[in-house]
Amino acid sequence: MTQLKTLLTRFRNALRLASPALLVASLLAPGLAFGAETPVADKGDTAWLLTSTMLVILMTIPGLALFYGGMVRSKNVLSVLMQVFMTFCLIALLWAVYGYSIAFTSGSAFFGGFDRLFMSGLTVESLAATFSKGVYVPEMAYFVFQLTFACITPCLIVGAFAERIKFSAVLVFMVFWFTFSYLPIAHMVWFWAGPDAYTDAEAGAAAGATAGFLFQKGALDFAGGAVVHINAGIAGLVGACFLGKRVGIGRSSFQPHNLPMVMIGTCLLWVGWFGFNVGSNLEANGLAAQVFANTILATAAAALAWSFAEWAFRGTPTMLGAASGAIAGLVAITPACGWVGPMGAIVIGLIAGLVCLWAVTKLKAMLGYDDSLDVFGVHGVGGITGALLTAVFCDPSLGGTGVYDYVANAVAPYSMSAQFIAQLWAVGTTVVWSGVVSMAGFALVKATIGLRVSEDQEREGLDTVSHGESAYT
Amino acid sequence: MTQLKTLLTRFRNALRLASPALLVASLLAPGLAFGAETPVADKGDTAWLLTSTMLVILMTIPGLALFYGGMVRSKNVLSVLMQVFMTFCLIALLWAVYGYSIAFTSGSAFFGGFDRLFMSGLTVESLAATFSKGVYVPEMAYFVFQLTFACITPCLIVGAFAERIKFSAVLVFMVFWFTFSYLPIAHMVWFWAGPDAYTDAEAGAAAGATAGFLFQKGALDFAGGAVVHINAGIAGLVGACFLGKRVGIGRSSFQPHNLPMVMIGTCLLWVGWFGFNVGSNLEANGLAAQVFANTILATAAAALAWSFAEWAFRGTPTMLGAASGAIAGLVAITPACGWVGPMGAIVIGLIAGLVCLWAVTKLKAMLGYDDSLDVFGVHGVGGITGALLTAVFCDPSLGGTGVYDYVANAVAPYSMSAQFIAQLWAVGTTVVWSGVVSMAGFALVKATIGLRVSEDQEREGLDTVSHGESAYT
Amino acid sequence: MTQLKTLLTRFRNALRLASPALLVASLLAPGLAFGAETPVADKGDTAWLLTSTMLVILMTIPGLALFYGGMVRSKNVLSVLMQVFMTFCLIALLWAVYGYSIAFTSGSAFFGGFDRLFMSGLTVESLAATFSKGVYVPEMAYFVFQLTFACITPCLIVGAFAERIKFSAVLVFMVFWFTFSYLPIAHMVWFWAGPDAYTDAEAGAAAGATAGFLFQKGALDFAGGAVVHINAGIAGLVGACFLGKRVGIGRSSFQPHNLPMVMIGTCLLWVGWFGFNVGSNLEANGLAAQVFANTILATAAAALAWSFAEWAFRGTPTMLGAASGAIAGLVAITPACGWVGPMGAIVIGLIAGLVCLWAVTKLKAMLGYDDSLDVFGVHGVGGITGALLTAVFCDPSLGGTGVYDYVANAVAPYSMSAQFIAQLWAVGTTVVWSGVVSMAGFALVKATIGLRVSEDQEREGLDTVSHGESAYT
Amino acid sequence: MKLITAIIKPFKLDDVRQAVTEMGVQGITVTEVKGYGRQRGHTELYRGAEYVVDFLPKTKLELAVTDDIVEQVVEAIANTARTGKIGDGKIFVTQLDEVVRIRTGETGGEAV
Amino acid sequence: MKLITAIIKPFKLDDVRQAVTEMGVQGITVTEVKGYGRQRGHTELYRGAEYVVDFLPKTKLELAVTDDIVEQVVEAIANTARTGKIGDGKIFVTQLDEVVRIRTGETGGEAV
Amino acid sequence: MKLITAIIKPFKLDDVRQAVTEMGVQGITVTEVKGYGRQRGHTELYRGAEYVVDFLPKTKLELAVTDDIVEQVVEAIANTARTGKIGDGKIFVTQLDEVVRIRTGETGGEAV
Ligand SMILES: Nc1ncnc2c1ncn2[C@@H]1O[C@H](COP(=O)(O)OP(=O)(O)O)[C@@H](O)[C@H]1O
Ligand SMILES: Nc1ncnc2c1ncn2[C@@H]1O[C@H](COP(=O)(O)OP(=O)(O)O)[C@@H](O)[C@H]1O
Ligand SMILES: Nc1ncnc2c1ncn2[C@@H]1O[C@H](COP(=O)(O)OP(=O)(O)O)[C@@H](O)[C@H]1O
Repeated sequence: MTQLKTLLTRFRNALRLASPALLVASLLAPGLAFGAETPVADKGDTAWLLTSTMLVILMTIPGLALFYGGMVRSKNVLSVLMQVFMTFCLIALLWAVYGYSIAFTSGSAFFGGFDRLFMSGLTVESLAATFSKGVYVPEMAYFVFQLTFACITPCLIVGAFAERIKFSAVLVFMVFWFTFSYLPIAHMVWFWAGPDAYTDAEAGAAAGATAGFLFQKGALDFAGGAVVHINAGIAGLVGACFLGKRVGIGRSSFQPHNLPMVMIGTCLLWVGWFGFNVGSNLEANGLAAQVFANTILATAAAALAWSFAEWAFRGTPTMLGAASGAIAGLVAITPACGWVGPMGAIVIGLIAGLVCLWAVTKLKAMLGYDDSLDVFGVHGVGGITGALLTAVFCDPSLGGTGVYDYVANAVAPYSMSAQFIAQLWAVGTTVVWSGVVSMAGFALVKATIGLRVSEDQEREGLDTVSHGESAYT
Repeated sequence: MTQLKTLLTRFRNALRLASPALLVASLLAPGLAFGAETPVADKGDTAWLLTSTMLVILMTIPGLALFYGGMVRSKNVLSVLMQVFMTFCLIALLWAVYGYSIAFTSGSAFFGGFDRLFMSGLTVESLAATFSKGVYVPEMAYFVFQLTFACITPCLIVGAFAERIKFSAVLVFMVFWFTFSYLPIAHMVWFWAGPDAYTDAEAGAAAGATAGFLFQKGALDFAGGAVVHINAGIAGLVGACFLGKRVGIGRSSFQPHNLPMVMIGTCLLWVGWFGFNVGSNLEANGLAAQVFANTILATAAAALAWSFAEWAFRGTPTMLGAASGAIAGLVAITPACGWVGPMGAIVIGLIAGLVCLWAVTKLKAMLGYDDSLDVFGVHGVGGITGALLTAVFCDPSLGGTGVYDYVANAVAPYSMSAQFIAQLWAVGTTVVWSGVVSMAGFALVKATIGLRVSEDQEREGLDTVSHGESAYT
Repeated sequence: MTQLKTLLTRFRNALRLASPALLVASLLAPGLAFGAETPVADKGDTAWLLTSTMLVILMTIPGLALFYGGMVRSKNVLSVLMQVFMTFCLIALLWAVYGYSIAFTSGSAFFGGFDRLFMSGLTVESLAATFSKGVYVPEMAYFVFQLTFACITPCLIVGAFAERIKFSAVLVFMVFWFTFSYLPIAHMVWFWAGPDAYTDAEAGAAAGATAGFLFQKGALDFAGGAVVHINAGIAGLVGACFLGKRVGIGRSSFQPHNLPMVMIGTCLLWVGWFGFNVGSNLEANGLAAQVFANTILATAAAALAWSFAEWAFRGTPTMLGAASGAIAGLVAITPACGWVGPMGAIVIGLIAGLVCLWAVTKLKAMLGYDDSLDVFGVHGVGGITGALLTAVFCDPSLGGTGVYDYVANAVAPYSMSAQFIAQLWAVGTTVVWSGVVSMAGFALVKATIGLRVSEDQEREGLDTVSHGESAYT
Repeated sequence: MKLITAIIKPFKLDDVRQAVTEMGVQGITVTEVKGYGRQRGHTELYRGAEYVVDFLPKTKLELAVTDDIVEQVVEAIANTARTGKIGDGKIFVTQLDEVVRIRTGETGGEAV
Repeated sequence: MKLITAIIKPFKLDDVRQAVTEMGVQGITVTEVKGYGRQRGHTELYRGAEYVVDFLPKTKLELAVTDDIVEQVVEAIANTARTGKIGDGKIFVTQLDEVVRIRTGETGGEAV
Repeated sequence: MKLITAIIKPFKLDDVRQAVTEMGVQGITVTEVKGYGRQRGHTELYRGAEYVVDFLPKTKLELAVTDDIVEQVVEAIANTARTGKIGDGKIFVTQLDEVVRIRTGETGGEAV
């Protein structure tokens, strides 16, 4: 136990633990006394970061929107598209107004500060740190890249309460949840002072103390297993419970109205996920390429695992199963993608495919909630699976990268058990935090404007009722 | 007035006023006497420029095609897809044959020359100037990037006369309009000698005199508000008037046949627009990232503005409204995206969303034209809105970048009124020029091969009549 | 004839002949004695290579899947989507396990070795050679880029036996064909020691002797005309013959069930092809931009050629024709794109559009096979056309680049006839090799698990029968 | 035997199906149709264009029943499908000369 | 009361609707169908394959009318839908035993 | 004249069309429908949710024929559409009061 504490302290102090972080150019100045040159962003890195940002948008609109939209009945497809589209737009503005500041400026271990409210001080010259000493990207690029993460996460939740929620309820809940769950979790997991702060043990300790809570715990979350997927998955579960089951469930058919649309959505999610995962590396280098490879291989493995299991147990491998498996693999590799080797990625994919299949068939049936499009079963369960397996396959002896010690400027000795505990901290904190915030949010909306449309409206379909349109004529 | 003239003269001479421009490697040689090294294209810039080119293609085919295709009735969807697809192909070839040469080589202030006919002299070694001194990109990359702008602009017009025009009429008109409206306007707005020509006041004056007419007027058009959107919007308006109303308008239903298709198209337009706007920066740097941020924020703001206004006035926010709002925002931020700050971008988006909503509901009803898919209401009106607001939010005191003086190598003092007048020049010139060319073009086609299919054919649908196919079986 | 032999020997020894190749970092060490610095990958190149990889995935899933899926009847659309999706996933894993090693490590002239089995030795630091001396990219990036080529090629074959094959038969055949046809052909055409090995004539001769069989023959295949398209086209032809005609052919309607879906697929194929062709250049430079231009121009020319020919002979230009023409152009420019000038590309496109139209109408009718989606007519015939025309338009006197002599460090004198013969070698070898392997593969599957579903199942549709789902409800 | 054809609001399908099943109706055929009755098309303002939406989506049910239960079934459908608002729909009853059950070849009342 | 079923070319729908509305027809039900009559399927050459297109898209109208206007309505439909080319369509008239208007419960002629 | 309405499994359409054409039937109208008969909906497990699939896709054929061939045609349809499994479908025969051929204006037996 003492040993563990020591380990965690070490993690807390010095290691290359989490995804991106920000270093404001002005803060940078003193650090530059140590180096001789003013850092300048590499245009190749910037090009890749902008490309990645574009990809995460593609992944959300239209990717996620189509993935979800194809799975609902045709009378509700527009409502899902609108919920995703409008949530994206709304959160984008909030990100510029206060989101970025709260997530990525220094404050407490749980919330950031207000230095960047309305993007003040964020200029075309500001730089943000990467994971390599002396390597910076334009802070504005980091801002837009992270904006897309902030936007897609609430959109993921939409799947849980699809086909029965009021449109206004969606918007109000999203603002609440984004502010009180997404922003703090992002800060806890990803905020740190950047590698150049770790000049020696003391400076490293000082820098470490300014990082987010879970970063200090040593949790590894390369591209958002906890911040994005567990976070959204739990909110989905809470939402499904608060909303209650859809009318007719178990009696009528709820088959996806357009499976090719689901397939397009899946593919765009996969393609866009290269921006999500590989962009999180912030640099266009060999490790970026490995993250890319991992994102292909884990996904392919998970899709195959789900399909073959379905073939074995159900008789036929379905397109929806293959698509679901792919998403499960993508979710599970997200926290791990920069820490594990390609063979580790394949194993993570295989496991995630089977675990999520179990979650959406057995677990869901056992618990009896109606999570319309399996947000919890895929993002929640897949995210937890990935977060925990990260600790396993990060191990250099299993082909992982290990964890880098920025004080020693070398890979640190690896303890799987210590890392596993750090991962449990991340999972547990996210589950509890998002759970509590989500309950508060749904309760609030229910008590004020109401959550659900009337039964007749639900039968008629949300497209007509909430948006006055029909998808197809 | 004298002061104004002085200001405009200064603009004319030296400033970083407009979007990209070309410097042929051979012309470059003398300039190189000043510097010591042969310039070499940065691979990061090239990577981003190629990515951007790909994105503008994605934005056109399938993006724009789907956006338009989903809005027509199912019997006409293929005709719209074909008109966009074939126009794209046709203009691509013409761009290589004479378009690029006329737009981007030096000639008069209104038309370029014939140096690059059939791409002669354009090799893998030729370089084109950017907006930074000493920074070049491969001219071939600039060629393909600009090709995509030349291709998408005529395609935009297709929406105005959809559902009733002859296929052959589309093709003939496009060739005419591309040659006599797109190419000269592009030359007038974007052609200049590049920043390295502005070595001192005298050289700057000499270089300025070789630039295009509107460039000399000091008009700012970062990514094509005038060249692309106003230009196409006016052609659309003229086309709608020449063609006349669709049979059954006001009596039968003209609801979009497939709104998810419209939504996919909108999203691909948005995603592709990052290539359009950010690529226009020609470099992958901090300003590129700011253009990216502006393109997200203005669009999100416009989509929200349109939707909420619709919610207030119509009772429900529609998917088509959100999509239309997004496009309105994209159009309006296009001329402004490299000159304004993110908060300015949000305001531009909010205004554009409301103004375009007004244009497609009130203005269109007042004027009584049948612009099938609101090319004028969105691209024309949105483009004018954006062009004028550029003058407002370019102001450094409102968060804009101001205008760079390449002779002084510093941002010049900013006069909003002078800039506003420069923008009016751009708007006015484009409106008149495109209007006249479009009238000539439609009149010519009408007099020769005819513009419109017969009434019976129109009822049967253009897919069967013009293409011998049905979209869905 | 002697002269020819000499020429071929020269080709064999020293020239920049084919697409990418690999140089393991460890092998690199000795070479580095010559240079002073350790080579480092340019981040702009890496950014473009990762972008290209993403694009080739987009091109396959959903691009190719939609292109094919839209062309079948609605009862079979999911089966096609699944066949493409699962083949992609399966081959991705096999590529990591043994594919990459067999294709891109040194072994015989026909097969590579086992050094990279399970990606052993492939780290984030390993580098791969490009076509420029001293320029390297991360080997991991090269691995994922080539993975996408390995994945899309078998997927192309799916179109030939669509609407009647058993799902299990697809998977088994794909594994067989990938192993015994794709991998060796890729090795034969693309494997070489990299340009840095060609330090002098002797070293060049030694290096040349380690290259693949067709590389040694001097065949030019920039992005996979032989490796991908002829290879898959022949497999498709053999498959169509083995499977036999679909039930009802000639009696019932086999019209595409969703032409907008075909159009989306076509556009995504085109967009993704920029990754395919331009990425094959491995560097983000002026030549990359020229490859980009060629890929636009040839495709546009081919789409126009097909459409206008159809307009002339059939009465109306169809969307399916324009789409088919575009694909034909893309296929034909693939082997040529890095060797020909833009005007050559246009001519190649025009020819390919007409030749493929002839192939899918006249040739197919003459031979009487039922290649459901014209894999042979477009990929086989288009690939052969492109491979042969490469020899013509590579000629510097026709605007081509000629062939680079890495020993002399200059473009070598060009012999069109010699190059034509080298191209014939590539075409002939691929046709025979793929033909034989495909026959063996289909015969094997037929004899074991069977190739075709029952007639009743075929009538009912593969979606229900093989996957237990309906595409639309 | 009679053929009952009911044109109802689409979202009432589930309820009606359940109601008639309880009366012993053995089969239903459902078609998606569009129509208008006294519920006329309304004018809709949509992105600037005013559109007359003449035809609204409806669901057509066809039920072949034996003579004895015709009246009850018609009543059950009418009661279940009624919302009291315009556009509730219509029920038509026509004479069936013959019914054949394909699988068994049975005809008449047996086959319904 | 009679049920008039007309199978027409889709693009004639608007005209026919207008014509019958003028005669006092209160409601129409429209179904998208495919069919062939003496206008047989034609052979089409499409991307290399020759396809027999048997069934062409048609629109089916169903109108319940009172006996007194049946003939006029049938004539109006026939006249409006006629183009003189093959494939113009057919009109069928059948007896309606009963009509119920769901909203009000009215039956018979009132309900049509 | 009679109107034969047959509800069959979709993949039997080609065979049935061929069979009735051979008997001299001059026209067919086809509608995509959903339905159930004694072949009831089955429960399906799909990505975790158990769904009741009530209505299965069927194809509805309508054929107007002269009285003399009604029986043969009904028999031909039944024989061709039969697979012996549940869900094979039903055939309904109703009286046709009048038939009009729109192009020519012919009526009655001529018009069928
Ligand atoms: N006379 C009619 N003939 C055929 N269909 C009818 C007729 N009247 C109504 N319908 C069908 O019933 C649907 C609902 O009719 P509804 O508007 O409720 O009729 P009403 O108000 O006349 O009772 C219509 O959309 C139409 O499909
Ligand atoms: N005997 C029939 N039974 C059912 N439907 C028919 C019949 N004859 C024609 N139809 C329907 O009418 C449509 C148009 O028929 P058409 O080709 O004009 O018939 P004809 O040439 O025999 O008058 C057909 O597509 C079909 O849907
Ligand atoms: N009584 C009925 N009324 C209307 N349609 C029916 C009836 N019975 C069957 N059908 C239609 O016929 C189709 C096939 O019926 P099937 O399951 O074969 O009936 P059964 O088993 O009762 O013979 C059903 O899907 C339905 O569309």
